[in-house]
Amino acid sequence: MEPTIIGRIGYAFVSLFVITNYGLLLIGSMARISAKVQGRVGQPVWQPYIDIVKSSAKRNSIGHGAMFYLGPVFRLAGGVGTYMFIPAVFGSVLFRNFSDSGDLLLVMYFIFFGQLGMALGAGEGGHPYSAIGVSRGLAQMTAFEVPFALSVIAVAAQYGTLDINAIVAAQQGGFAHWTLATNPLAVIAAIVAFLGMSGHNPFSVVIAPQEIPIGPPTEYQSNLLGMLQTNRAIFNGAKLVLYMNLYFGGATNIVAMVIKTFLIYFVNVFVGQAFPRLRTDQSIRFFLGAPTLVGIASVIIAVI
Amino acid sequence: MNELAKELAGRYGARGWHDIRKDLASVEVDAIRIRDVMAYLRDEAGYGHLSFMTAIDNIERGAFTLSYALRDHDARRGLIVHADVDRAEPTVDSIHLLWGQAWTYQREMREWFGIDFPGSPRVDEEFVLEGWEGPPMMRRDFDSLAYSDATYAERPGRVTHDPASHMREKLYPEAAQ
Amino acid sequence: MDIKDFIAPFAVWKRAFEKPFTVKKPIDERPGAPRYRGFHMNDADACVGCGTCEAICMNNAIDLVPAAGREAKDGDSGLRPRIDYGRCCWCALCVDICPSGSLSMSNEYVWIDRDPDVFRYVPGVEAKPWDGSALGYRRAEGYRLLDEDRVPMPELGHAEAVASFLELVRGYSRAQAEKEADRCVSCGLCIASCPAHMDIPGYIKAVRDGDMDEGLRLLYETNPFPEACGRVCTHRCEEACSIGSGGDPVAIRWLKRYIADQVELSDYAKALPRGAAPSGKKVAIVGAGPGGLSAAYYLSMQGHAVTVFEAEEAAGGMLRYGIPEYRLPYPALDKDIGYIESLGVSISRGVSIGKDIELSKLRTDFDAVYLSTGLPVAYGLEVPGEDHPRVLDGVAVLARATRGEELGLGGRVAVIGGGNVAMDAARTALRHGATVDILYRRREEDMPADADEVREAKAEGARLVEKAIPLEVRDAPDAAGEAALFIWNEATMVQKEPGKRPVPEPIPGAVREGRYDSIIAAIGQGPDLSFIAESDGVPVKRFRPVVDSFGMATRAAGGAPVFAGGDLVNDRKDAISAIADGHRAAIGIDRLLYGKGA
Amino acid sequence: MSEKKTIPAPLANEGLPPEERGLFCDAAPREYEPARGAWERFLNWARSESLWLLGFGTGCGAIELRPLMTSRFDMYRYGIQPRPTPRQSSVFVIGGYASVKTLKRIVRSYEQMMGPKFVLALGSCTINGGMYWDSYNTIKRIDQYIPVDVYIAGCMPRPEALLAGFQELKRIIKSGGGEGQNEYARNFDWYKANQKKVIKDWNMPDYNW
Amino acid sequence: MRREKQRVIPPAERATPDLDSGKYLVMWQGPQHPGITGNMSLRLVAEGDTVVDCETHVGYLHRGFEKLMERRLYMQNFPLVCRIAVPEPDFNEYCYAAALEELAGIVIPEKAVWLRTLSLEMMRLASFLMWIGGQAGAFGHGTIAQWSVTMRDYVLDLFEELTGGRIYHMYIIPGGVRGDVPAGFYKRVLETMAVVEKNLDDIELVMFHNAVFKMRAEGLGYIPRDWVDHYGITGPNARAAGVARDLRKDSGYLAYPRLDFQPIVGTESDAYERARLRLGEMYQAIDLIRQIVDMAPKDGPFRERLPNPLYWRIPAGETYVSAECTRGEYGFYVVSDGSDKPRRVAVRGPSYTHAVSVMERLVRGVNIADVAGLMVSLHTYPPEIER
Repeated sequence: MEPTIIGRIGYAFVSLFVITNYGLLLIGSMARISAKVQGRVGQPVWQPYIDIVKSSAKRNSIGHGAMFYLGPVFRLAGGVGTYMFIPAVFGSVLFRNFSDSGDLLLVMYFIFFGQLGMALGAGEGGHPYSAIGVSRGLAQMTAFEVPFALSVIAVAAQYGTLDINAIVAAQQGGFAHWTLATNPLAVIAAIVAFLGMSGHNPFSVVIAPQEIPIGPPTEYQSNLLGMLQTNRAIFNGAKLVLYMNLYFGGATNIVAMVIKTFLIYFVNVFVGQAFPRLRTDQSIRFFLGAPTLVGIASVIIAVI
Repeated sequence: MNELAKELAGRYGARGWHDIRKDLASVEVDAIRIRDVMAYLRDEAGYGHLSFMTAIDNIERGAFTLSYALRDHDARRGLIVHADVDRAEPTVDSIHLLWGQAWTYQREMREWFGIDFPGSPRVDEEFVLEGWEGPPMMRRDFDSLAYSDATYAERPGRVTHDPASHMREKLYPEAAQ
Repeated sequence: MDIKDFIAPFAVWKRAFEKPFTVKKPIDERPGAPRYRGFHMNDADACVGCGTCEAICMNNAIDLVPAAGREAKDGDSGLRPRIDYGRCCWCALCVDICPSGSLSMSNEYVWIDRDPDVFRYVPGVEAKPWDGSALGYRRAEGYRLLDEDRVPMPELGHAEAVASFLELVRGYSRAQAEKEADRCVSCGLCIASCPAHMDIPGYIKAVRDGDMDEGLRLLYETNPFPEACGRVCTHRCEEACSIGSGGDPVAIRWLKRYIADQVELSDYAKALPRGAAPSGKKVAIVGAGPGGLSAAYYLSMQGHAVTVFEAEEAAGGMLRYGIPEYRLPYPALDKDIGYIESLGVSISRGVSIGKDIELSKLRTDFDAVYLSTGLPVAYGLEVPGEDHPRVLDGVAVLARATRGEELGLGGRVAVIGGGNVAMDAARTALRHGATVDILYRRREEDMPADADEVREAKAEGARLVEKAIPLEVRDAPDAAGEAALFIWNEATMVQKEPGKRPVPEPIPGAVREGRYDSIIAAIGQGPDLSFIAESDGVPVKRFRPVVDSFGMATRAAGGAPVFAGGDLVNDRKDAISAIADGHRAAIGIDRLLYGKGA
Repeated sequence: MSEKKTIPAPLANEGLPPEERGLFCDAAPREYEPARGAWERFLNWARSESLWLLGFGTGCGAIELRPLMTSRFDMYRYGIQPRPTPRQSSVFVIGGYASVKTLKRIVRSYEQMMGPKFVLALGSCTINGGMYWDSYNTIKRIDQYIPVDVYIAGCMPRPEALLAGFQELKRIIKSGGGEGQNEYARNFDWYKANQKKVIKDWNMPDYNW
Repeated sequence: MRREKQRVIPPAERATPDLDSGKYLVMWQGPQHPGITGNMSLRLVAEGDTVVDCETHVGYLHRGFEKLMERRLYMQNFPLVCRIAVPEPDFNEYCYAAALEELAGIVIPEKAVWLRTLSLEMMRLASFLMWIGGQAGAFGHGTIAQWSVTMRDYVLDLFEELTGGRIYHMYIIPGGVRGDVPAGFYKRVLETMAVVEKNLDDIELVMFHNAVFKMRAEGLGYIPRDWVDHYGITGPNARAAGVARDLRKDSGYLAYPRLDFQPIVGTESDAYERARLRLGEMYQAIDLIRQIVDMAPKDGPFRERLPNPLYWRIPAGETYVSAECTRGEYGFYVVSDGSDKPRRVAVRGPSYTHAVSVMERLVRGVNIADVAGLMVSLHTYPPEIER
């Protein structure tokens, strides 16, 4: 039975709520895992919640013009938008979101939209650290988008569609049907790009505390920061769900979704704890090197 | 070693060679020849390393004594070169072209003692202080405590008693006159 | 770069499977190390409030403040250090230097407060949670910033000493004196205990600085007998010395002597201040002992004409006649007296008051009179047979020795008493070849004599008989009055009242006796007030003139005011007290003469 | 804190050259009324459990922050973490003595922080000058220049003492006592007068606040 | 294989960029900045991502030690000096004490010599451990810092046990040391050394065999050999450039002549080489500590008696005593006029030249993101610059 549009909006809110919380807990638990590697106990898993409440409960805040305020809004819109057009759980009415109304291109647009919006807003902050962070972020984004885009093209070509639901549907029926199995090169290119996308080491120079603190969000504080933190959870969740759908056969229930996304995210941490970070020019050179070649190869494989 | 003492005396009128310990000596030259002496020591005598430079305020005789500490790493010995400058009008030749870090020391001495080194890069810029309005603070006649008391608020409530006078007050007040 | 550079970094994950480094409950689980320099503790009873901690503290973190329930007393200023944790840097130099060793540190390190004004406290007085902590910084064994050992004073060996009347104590050399002076921390606790309140830290500093003229000047500010006091002073100051609270006290007396010894009498005038212009007033002083001459010195410094009347043929009083030569050689005493005389003080020797001249006459002839006659009359033994011809008076024996008369003590001598006179008499007898027993009714530690004196007397061969209560003196059989039997009862010490010193109680039946050629009674002296007539208006109570804080006994009509001081008046009965009395009286007399009140 | 009285100051940025005035805000900070009841208690709980401290090592005290933020003492587990920018930080740890030059940056960073903000002062030097009591270049009492919530005795306080200090700070925040921001706003003129008494070169190489 | 070096800007006169041209971005790194060591700041002028000009600004930690020392008694200065370089206070204590002992003609007991050496070597190890965390952190590898600071803390535990202090030990007092080793101390030293060594092996594997670290550090901050004398560069920075100078060997102070070690020398003279060399010195320090534990006399006095510290006067004279700290030549120049307070004390910290002259030269042409890593690779402590 197809729910009404009101019902779908309601479901979308529930879905958004779930992914937000999941995203926050994911961040919290990854922080704990990182802590373990560093030989310590680490923060409570629910620490991100407290941080958001704290940030939002700041009594004053400071602005630098309208665009400054719009930055986080755009970013949040990017995060929510990305998520809204991806099915979180394949076949679930509740977690279907509006995935049938948009396709992969729209999702990719939202991914960039958020980052660009943020860049515009942060640039307004007037702080040179923000400006430098923004330039690094955009440069690095341009670079990792190349293998990512190639990989997406490969997937689209392989399944002959841009509809995410259709892509997921095509991967059903066991591991052998996953893109991971059918086009591993595309997955490799995408995962490497994902490292850059999620800003973990070695591609974290954008928000690196040592190499100019802390990049774009330097001037963001109070409720704006709370908004950014919330968005981080949603955006992470959205990207993970997207990856799961494109490469790892999607999920038919919430448990599978949690396990798969957790593992995908863990790749970040796994690599991140082992390496320092690269400079922007180095990471650009890196993304445009091997990952791009792999991406091209994956496209070729898909087309053939 | 006395070779060098003689050489320095002959060439630059250096005097007062004094062996502080077996690997450290000091010698005195005229401030006006300091650059030549340093160049000689660096290029001819093997003292290639400038450890530090500083000044001593000999207010009693109206002079700043500059100390240049050099080291000959190969011979494993050090030399401190002294030069007196007039305290009223302290100006010394800069040696920033001889050693790459000398200008910092000169900037420091300019700020701390008020000794000028014409031509030294950024010598008139503030070094460690900011907005300092007092006299050069390493001069002996600058009283740090008095300045601090006058400038920075102290937590009130401190009072102390001298044991001897406290006991006089308590035990034999009649001797107070 | 090779493949290892991509693989090896993942070795970080090894750590994820090991135990975390994290301490679970850091605050509870990690007390400071046993040596940790945490918050201060102070044993307030051992502390003497000398303020050396304050002096060494480069942070100016320590104040000395009056502590509740602690009064200033001899050797304790009653102050305790208060530490400002807005200053402290936990270097523990205060602990390292603390003369009494009372300061220490706990290993506690957590003190948090909203209010910045609370971080000050008096350790050991204001209770803190870490009080009594067994762990924390203590200065290491063998590590102390101050030297606890006194520079040893060169002395004659005992065998050598007992063979002559040479001065025993040879005096410090310059190096020794400076080293000893270096032990002083200039706390000034000693000043209060000195009857004359001499500026002890001041003159010790002069020794350190090698400035003898300054030292002498400081000595003469309060004491015109530095040579004598530098040798025989009862040095109450050393008992109060803060260094003594954790080691040997500074040898204040020897340093005083050192200063005086270094300056020739002919150079005194250069070092010392000149007297005031003549005032035209005349003052009579009775008794040329230390008290009388001290008054004479300070009065003459004020420009008054002073005449001193002395019954003996030489000035110096008990310093000359009561103290043997080996302790205070006559040239040293003569130096002190000589300087006072050089200021124009006239001493009429051989003039006895009451006999040769009446007090009332002095009151008419002079503008003020100062009585400093001391205690010339020896107390008897007050036992049957005390009049026995072989029972001698200790002070008289010493005086005869001074005059160079034959003592005729015989080979076996008993000295009864435990004071300095007893020790001096015993040691004089030893020097005349006698075997000496010292009998005292209490224990050695109860003896009023200086511990050094007792120790030396014993070292020189005197036998000490403690807890001996005299019972009787009898003629010795077959001695024809040339020897006597001294009979005493052994005693035991009984604590009669708590807090008081125990008293000797005779043990029934434990009666002992000894045969002696001489029995020297040295159990104290009393005054001779026979020269004071009713009409002089000098109030006398319990055999003492009653005086005010300036030593004034009367300003009754019919003559000049009369002052009194020294052993005649005070309880302490030593030279330095007499000197202090003389000085005080000089001030009083001066004020009176100038009408400055008083 | 009753000793503080308001000294009227004509203009906050007096003494700045006109071309530089634009770099600085001349609006005085204002007081903010806390929310009421359980809601404020909840917010205070969140504030106390998420203490982000400004990564500004102003003095020696910074040395003990390193162990605190690394694995042995692991302050993250108490909800404390360093933040590189004052905008996002809520706790300022004054690491001991402050030279005049640093004080200027301290004041500025403090003003850049968003309220409610808290200050932890370490060691003797912040209380009464410490061992630099006679130095010509260090202030003696940090509370003359910015409001302080908690003092920790020591030189330097150990990481454990710092943790205890953070616990005390949490207690204070939870009890609604962490109102340093309002304190600063209320006595703004007094603080400014004190700051300007010692900071003679009032310009700062920075951006805005 | 020689690595590609960062281009060294010729020592021509510093060309001040035309800031009004709009081509450049001026920004401050520090003092409130995690990418700066300690409390100091760099004023960077960047063109794009590249720094074209830099001025170091110091003085944020200036407390006027040299002035304060002239106001204090010789012994009172003893707690003061260690505050000059916070992460490595013992070298101040040693240099100050040694200078006074030399001026006053005091010879310290054998045991004190060894305990001082032990304390200095432990300090070197602790300081390096702190540094390596900073170096990894400056390139974003926080894990290393999380480990190494804890290792440093274990060494500090030893200090706490020996001296009673964690950070400021105030142990090397003029005349000797302040206390003997506690019972069982040497055993715990060896245990801790084993733990630290094991962790260092992990760090070596993870940090130095790391593609990203190599990419960042290799070629960064190349110091040509002829700069060493020109700028007075000392310590690992000089040794990495191939100049085998180590005061522990050259001056042979304390017990070093009796210990078996050789200065570690590098060739490449870039950030990676310096880091590698310092890692080697950490292993060397562990080795030296083991030797010291083995050879130190177990009995005997640990301190020479000094005169009363309240009046201690030192004969007029001057001396300069230096020691090899983790960063290079650390020295105290003490001038006495015969009174109870020093006439002048000047402190020579290696960072004085490393963080100012050398840094300003090296940072030109470097990517902004590398400034922090470069700064840390010079291993600088601002407080010893401004005192």
